[in-house]
Amino acid sequence: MDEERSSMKLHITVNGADRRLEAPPNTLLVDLLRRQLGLTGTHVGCDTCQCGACTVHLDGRAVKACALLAVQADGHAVTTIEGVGSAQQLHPMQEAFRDCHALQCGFCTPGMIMAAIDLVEHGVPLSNRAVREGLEGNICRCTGYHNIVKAVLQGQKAMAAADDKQGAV
Amino acid sequence: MHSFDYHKPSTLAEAAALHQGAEDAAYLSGGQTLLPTMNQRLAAPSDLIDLAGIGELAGIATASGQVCIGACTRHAEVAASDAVRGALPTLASLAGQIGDPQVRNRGAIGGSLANSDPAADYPAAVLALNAVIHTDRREIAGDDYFLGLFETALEPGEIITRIDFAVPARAAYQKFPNPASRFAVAGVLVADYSGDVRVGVTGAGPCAFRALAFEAALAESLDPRALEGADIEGVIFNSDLHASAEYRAHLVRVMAQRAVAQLL
Amino acid sequence: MEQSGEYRILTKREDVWASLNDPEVLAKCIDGCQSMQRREDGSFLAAVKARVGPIRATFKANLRLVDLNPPASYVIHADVNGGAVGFAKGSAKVFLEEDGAATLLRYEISARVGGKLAQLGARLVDGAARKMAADFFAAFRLEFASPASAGGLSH
Amino acid sequence: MSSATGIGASVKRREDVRFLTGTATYTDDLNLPGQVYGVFLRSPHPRAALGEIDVSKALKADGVLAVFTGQDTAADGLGDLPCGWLVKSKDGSDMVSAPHPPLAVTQVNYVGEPYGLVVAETLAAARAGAELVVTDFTELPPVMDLATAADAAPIHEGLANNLAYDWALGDAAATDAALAKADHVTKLSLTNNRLIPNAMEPRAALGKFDPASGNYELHTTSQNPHLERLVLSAFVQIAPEHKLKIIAPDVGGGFGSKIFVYAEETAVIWAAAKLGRPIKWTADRSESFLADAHGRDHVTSAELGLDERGRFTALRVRTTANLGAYLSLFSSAVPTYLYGTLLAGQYKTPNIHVETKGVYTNTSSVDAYRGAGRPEATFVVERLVETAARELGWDPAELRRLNMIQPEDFPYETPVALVYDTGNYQASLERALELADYAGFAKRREAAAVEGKLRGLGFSCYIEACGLAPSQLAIQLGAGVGLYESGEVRVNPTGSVTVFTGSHSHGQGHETTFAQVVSDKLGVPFDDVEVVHGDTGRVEFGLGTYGSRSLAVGGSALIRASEKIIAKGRRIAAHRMQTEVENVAFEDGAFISGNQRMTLQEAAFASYVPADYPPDLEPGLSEKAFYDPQNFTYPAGAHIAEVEIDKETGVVRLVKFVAVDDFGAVVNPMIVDGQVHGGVAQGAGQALLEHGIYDGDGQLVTGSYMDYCMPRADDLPDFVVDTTVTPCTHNPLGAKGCGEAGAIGSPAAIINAVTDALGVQDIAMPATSEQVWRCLKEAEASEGC
Repeated sequence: MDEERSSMKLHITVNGADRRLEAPPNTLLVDLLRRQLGLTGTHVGCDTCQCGACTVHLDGRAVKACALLAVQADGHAVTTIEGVGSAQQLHPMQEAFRDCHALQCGFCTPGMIMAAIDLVEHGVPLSNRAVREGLEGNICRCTGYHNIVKAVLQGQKAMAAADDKQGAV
Repeated sequence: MHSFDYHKPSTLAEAAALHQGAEDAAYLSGGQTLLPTMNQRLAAPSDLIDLAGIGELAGIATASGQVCIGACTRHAEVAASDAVRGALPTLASLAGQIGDPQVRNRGAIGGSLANSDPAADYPAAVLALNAVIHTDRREIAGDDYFLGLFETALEPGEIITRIDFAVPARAAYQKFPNPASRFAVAGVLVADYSGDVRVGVTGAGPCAFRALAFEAALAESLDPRALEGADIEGVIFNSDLHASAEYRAHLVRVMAQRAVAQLL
Repeated sequence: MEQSGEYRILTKREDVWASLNDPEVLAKCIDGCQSMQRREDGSFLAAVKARVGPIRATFKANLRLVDLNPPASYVIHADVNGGAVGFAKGSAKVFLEEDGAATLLRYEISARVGGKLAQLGARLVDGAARKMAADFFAAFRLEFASPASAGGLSH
Repeated sequence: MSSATGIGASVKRREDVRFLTGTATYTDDLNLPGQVYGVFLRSPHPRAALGEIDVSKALKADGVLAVFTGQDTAADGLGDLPCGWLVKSKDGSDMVSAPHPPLAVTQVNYVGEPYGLVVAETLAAARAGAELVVTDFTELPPVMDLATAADAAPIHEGLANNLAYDWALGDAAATDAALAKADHVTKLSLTNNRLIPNAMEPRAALGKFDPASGNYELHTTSQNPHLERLVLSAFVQIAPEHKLKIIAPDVGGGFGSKIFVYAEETAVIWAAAKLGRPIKWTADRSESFLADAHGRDHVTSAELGLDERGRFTALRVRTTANLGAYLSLFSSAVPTYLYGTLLAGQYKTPNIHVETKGVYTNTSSVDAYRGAGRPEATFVVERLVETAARELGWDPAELRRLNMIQPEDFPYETPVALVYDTGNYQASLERALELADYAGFAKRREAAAVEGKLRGLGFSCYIEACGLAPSQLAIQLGAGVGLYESGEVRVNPTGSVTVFTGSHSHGQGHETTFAQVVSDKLGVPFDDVEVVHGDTGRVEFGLGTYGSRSLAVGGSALIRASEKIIAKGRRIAAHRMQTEVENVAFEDGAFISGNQRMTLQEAAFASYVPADYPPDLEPGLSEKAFYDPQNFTYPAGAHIAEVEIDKETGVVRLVKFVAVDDFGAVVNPMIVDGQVHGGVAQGAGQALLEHGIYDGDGQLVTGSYMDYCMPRADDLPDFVVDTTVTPCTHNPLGAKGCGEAGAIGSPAAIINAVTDALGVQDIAMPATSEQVWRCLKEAEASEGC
C-alpha cells in the first residue's frame, strides 16, 4: 500500500520565484519546503495541526503547511519565513520581534511571525486582546507570549509606517 | 502518509465518477482534519479527490431570506463576508470561532459538515438556522442530516454542493471551547424566527441535535430564565477528559442562556 | 468504559440464543465485517474494516464466547488489533430473558483501547464504543425482523 | 563598566537574526550524504513481556535496510542508561535502580517504550516498515496508582517491590514533638500534577560513524552535550570519549527534558555504526508525549505547626514521588535533594522533617522539568502558609512577614541542610504588594461580584536553590558528576575574542549574555566577542544547562578565565613598559602604567608574535577555567496572582500576575524578564491547564495537543515583573540565576488565588473549569441555596 505513486509536476511560486517541482501526491507542503527546497525555517512541532510552527502564507494567507498537500499549492504562491525578510533587511514584524525580545529558543518564531503578519494584514485594528486571540493557532513554550503580543502591536505600527512611506514614494 | 492517487476534477460529475471508480476514495475539501489523520497513518484512502477545482462549489450568495454558502467556502471567507455579516451575522461570528486563524483559512464548510465531527461548530448552525444541504444528488433538510457519531445522511460518494441557511429575525451563538483543541465542548445557536425558536447544539452529544425542550421553553418566553427548568431529554451527553456528561449538560444550558441573552 | 443497553426481540429465546452463537449472524451484525472464521479452539477470527470519522482501519478481531449458560447468557470477549492504529479489548455480557413469546436481550459492555487510538482519540472512545455496540445489537435485532417480529428499542 | 552592551544592559540578542529569518540550524534541519531514517518500535502496552519480534515482512519491504531490537543491542554489549545520582534510603541502603536497557529486551514497562529501531532509505519506508513488524506481547498487569504503587507487585523482575528509595531529611523527633506542642496545625493533602515538558522542538538525533577514523558524530537535541558524551562513553559504551563527538546545534527549548540521555539517540548512534550509514530520527509530537521524561507527579501530606503568636514551629512533609518505569538521569535527585532541602522556604521554621518515597510505575520516566523539585517544595510550603493564614484569620502577607528570615539573619542555616547566603525577602514582598495594588483588591473583588464573578488573590513567596553546587558536597550526597562549569576565553591575534562555554543555550541567550560578561570584563567591544557552545569537539568540557546555573556557574568560569587573560596581559604589558607587573593596572580594555598604555588587542598581538616578550612566558593569549561554586545560589521572590472565576461555567481567568524576584546581579534585564514570563506561563499552565493523564489501563490519554492543554496567548494576561537585588555573596558576578523562578513561584500563587476566590481549602491542579464548577456546586448545596 506504500508503493511510490508517480510524482506530480507542480508549479508553485515560492518566495516570489517560479518553481517547477515534482513530488508524489502524498507529500505535505511542509516536507516539500523543508526537504526538497531546503527551506528549513518552516518547522514541524506537532502532528495534529495545532502548534502553528509550520505556518506559511498561501496566496498571502496564513496556513499550516502540515495540513496541506504540496499538490494543493500547485498554481499558487507560497511565502515562507525565508521570503519575508533577510538578515540584511528584516521585515518590520521580524524587527519588532527582535526589539521586544519576543523569541527565546526560536523554534515557534517563524510560524509566529507568519501568523502575525497575516493578522496585521487581514485583521481588524489590533488590541492586546485581539492579538492574543489572533495567535490562537500558534503555541510558544518559552516566552509566555507577553513579549510576542508587544511585538505584534509594535510590528503592526511599523508595517503601517512602512506602507505609508511606500505610498508616499 | 500512505500513498494515494490524487485527482482534481473540474466538475461534480467527474468527481462522482472518480469516487465510484476508486477502491476507497475520499474527497478532499479543506483537509484540516483529513490530512493530519492521514499523516498519522490513521487513514489510507486509495484516492484523494480534491474538490477545489469545481467552480460551482464556491461562492456566497444572499437571496430572499436565505444565505447560501458554497461547499468549498472557507471558514475565514464566511467570517469576513460582508454579505454574511449583513444578513446573518451570527453565522459569520460562528465561522470566526472555528479552530484557529490558520485552520479557518483552509477549512471549508462542506468538508466540515461531511465529516460531522461531534464537536464541530457548523452543525449547530445547520440545525438552528433551518438549513438545507444541497448535494450533487438531492436536497437534505438540516433536520434530517445528522444521524449519529460521524454519521450523516450522505450516501457514499455524495458531494455537498451548497448550504442554504434561513435568515432568522435574530440569532446568537455561544461556544464553550475545549481549552486544548478549541473544538466545542458545548456550542449552542439560538435562532428566533419571529416566535418560532430553534436551538442547535453541538459538542454535547454524538452528533449535533436540536434542543427541543429549550425551543419549547423559549417559544413560551424568550428569556434566559425560561431555560432553568427545561431539561434536554433523549440525548446521551458526551463524557471525556474535558467535561463529564453532567458538566456538559450544564454548559449547554449556560451557553443557551447566554445566546438568548445575547440575541435579546 | 462501561455501557449497557436493552432490546426486546419478538422471537423465542432459544432462537435468539442460536443466532447469538452463529458466526454468520455475528458477521452480518458487525458493521464492516469482511470475514469471520471459526478457529479450532472455538473462538472466531474476524476481519473488520472500521471507521470512526476520518479514522479508517482494518482490525483483526479475535472473539471468544465464554461463560456459556444456554440459553440465558454468555460473554463475548473481543481482542481487536489494528496494528499501528492501536488495539481494543472488550467484553459484552449478554443476557436473554423470556418475556412472553418474546425475548429481552440485555447487554453490558466494557471496553478499553490502547496505542494511537487511546493517545489521539480519547474524546471519541466512549461514543464510538457506544455506537458500535448499539449498531451491533440493532443489526442483530433486525435479523429477526420480519416486520412482525422486531420489537422496539426499549432504551 | 556600564555601557550600552556591558553588564546590566538590555542588549538585543545577537542570535535572534538567524531565528527570525529561518536560517537557524536545528538538528532536523541537518542532512548528511547517504543519510537514512530511523523509526522506533514502541510498546502500545504499559507492561508486557516481549516475545518473538517478527521482522521478516518488514525486512522485505521496499527501502527497509535493517531492524534492530533490544536483543541486538544487548548482544553487542551495550550498557544500560544510568541514573546519575545515587540516593540513599533513610536506613542507609542504596536506592534500588532497575536496569534500563536503551531498547527493551525482555519486557516493556510503559506505553511508548522503544524496543526496536527500523531503518530505511526514506522516512515513509521506515514508517511503513515499522508497521510490518509483528511483535508478540504478553500483557502483564500494570502498576498505575501512585498512592499504592510502592507496595504493589513489583514491575521489574528481581525487585522486591516498587520502592526505589525511602528517603528522609531533617529531625523527625524534634518535628513530631514541636507539632504535638503547636497551638495550631494546618494540614493539607496535595497533589502535584504530572506535566509533559513540550519544548516546541521535538527531540531528534542524527548519528554518523566514520569507519576510517573510528569517529562517531552525533548531532542531537541536548542541553548538555558533554554529559551526553560522558554517559554514552562511560556507561553505555558506544565509544571512548575521544572518538565520540556530540553536537547540540540550535535546540528548540528544553526546560529540563533535553538534559537526559535517552534511548533514542543512543540507539541511533549505535545503529549508524552497525549499518554504516548516517541515521536520522526526529520525534513526532506523539512520540514526544509518550517518551520524553515527564515532570512533577507527587502526592503529599503536610502539616505546619504554629504557636499562639503565629510563628511557624514545625513542618512535617510526607511525599510519594512518581519516578516512572525507569530512573532517568537526574530523576532520583529531584524529589529528594532538590525538594526536601527547599522546604524551609523563606521562613525561620525551626523544625522540619521530610520523607520521600520514590516509586516505580508503568509510566514514562519522571525527571527534572523547569524548577525540578523546587516548584513542588514551594507548592507545599506556600499552600500551607496561605491556608494557615486563612484558618487563623491572618492577612497572608502579614503572616509571611512575621516568619520571614530577615536580612540580618544571613547567612542562615535551615533545618534541611542549606545555608542561605543572602536575601531580602520582605523587600520583594513589599514591592509585589505595591505592584499588585493589594490595597485595592477588596474593591476589585466587590466590583467583580457585581458582575457575577468571583475574584481571588494569592501569594507565593518562594526560594530556590540553584547554581548547584560545590562538587564535593554533591558527590558526597550521591551525584555521579561534578557540578562545576568550564569556560575558555581565547583572545585571537588581532584582538577579537572567542569564548567557549560548557553551558548550552537553547533559548536562554548565552551568545548575548556571555558576550556581555566577557566584553565587560575585558573591555573589548561586544561585537568582537563570539560565544561558542554545544559542541564537544570545540568546547573542552561542560556540564550543560539546567537548574538556572548558566550565568552563576558558567558565567563565573568565564570571569575566572578572563581574569587569567588579564593577569597574563599584565605581564606582557609590564615587559613592554619595562616595569613591574604590580605597577600595571587594567582599565577599560587597556593595560596602564603611568602614562604608558597598551590595549588588550596589542597585548594579544604581542603574545602571538612574541618578538619583544617576557622570556619566561608562553606565547598565546588563551585561558580556561573550571569554576566550582562554593554554595548554591538562592534566588527568591514574591509572586501575587489575581484570578477571576465565572461562576456559571467555572472558568478561571488569570487576570493579573505580579512577580518580583531577586536574582542577584542581572547581566541582561530584557532576557531576565523574558525568562520570568516564560516560567510564569509554564507555572500557570500547571495550575490551570496542563495535566499528563494515564488512564487506569496505563494508556496516556493526554497524548496530543488535542487533549494536553498547552497555554496559549489568550489564556494569559500581560505579566508585571520587577526585581530587587541582593547580590550573591560567593560568585564573582553576584548572579543567582533566573531561569526557573517563574515556574517555581507561580503555581502556588495561582492556586492560592483560586482557593481564595472559591472559599475552599484546596483544589487540585490543574484547576479546570469542571472542577471549579463542582466546587461551586458543592458549596451551593451545603449552603442550601
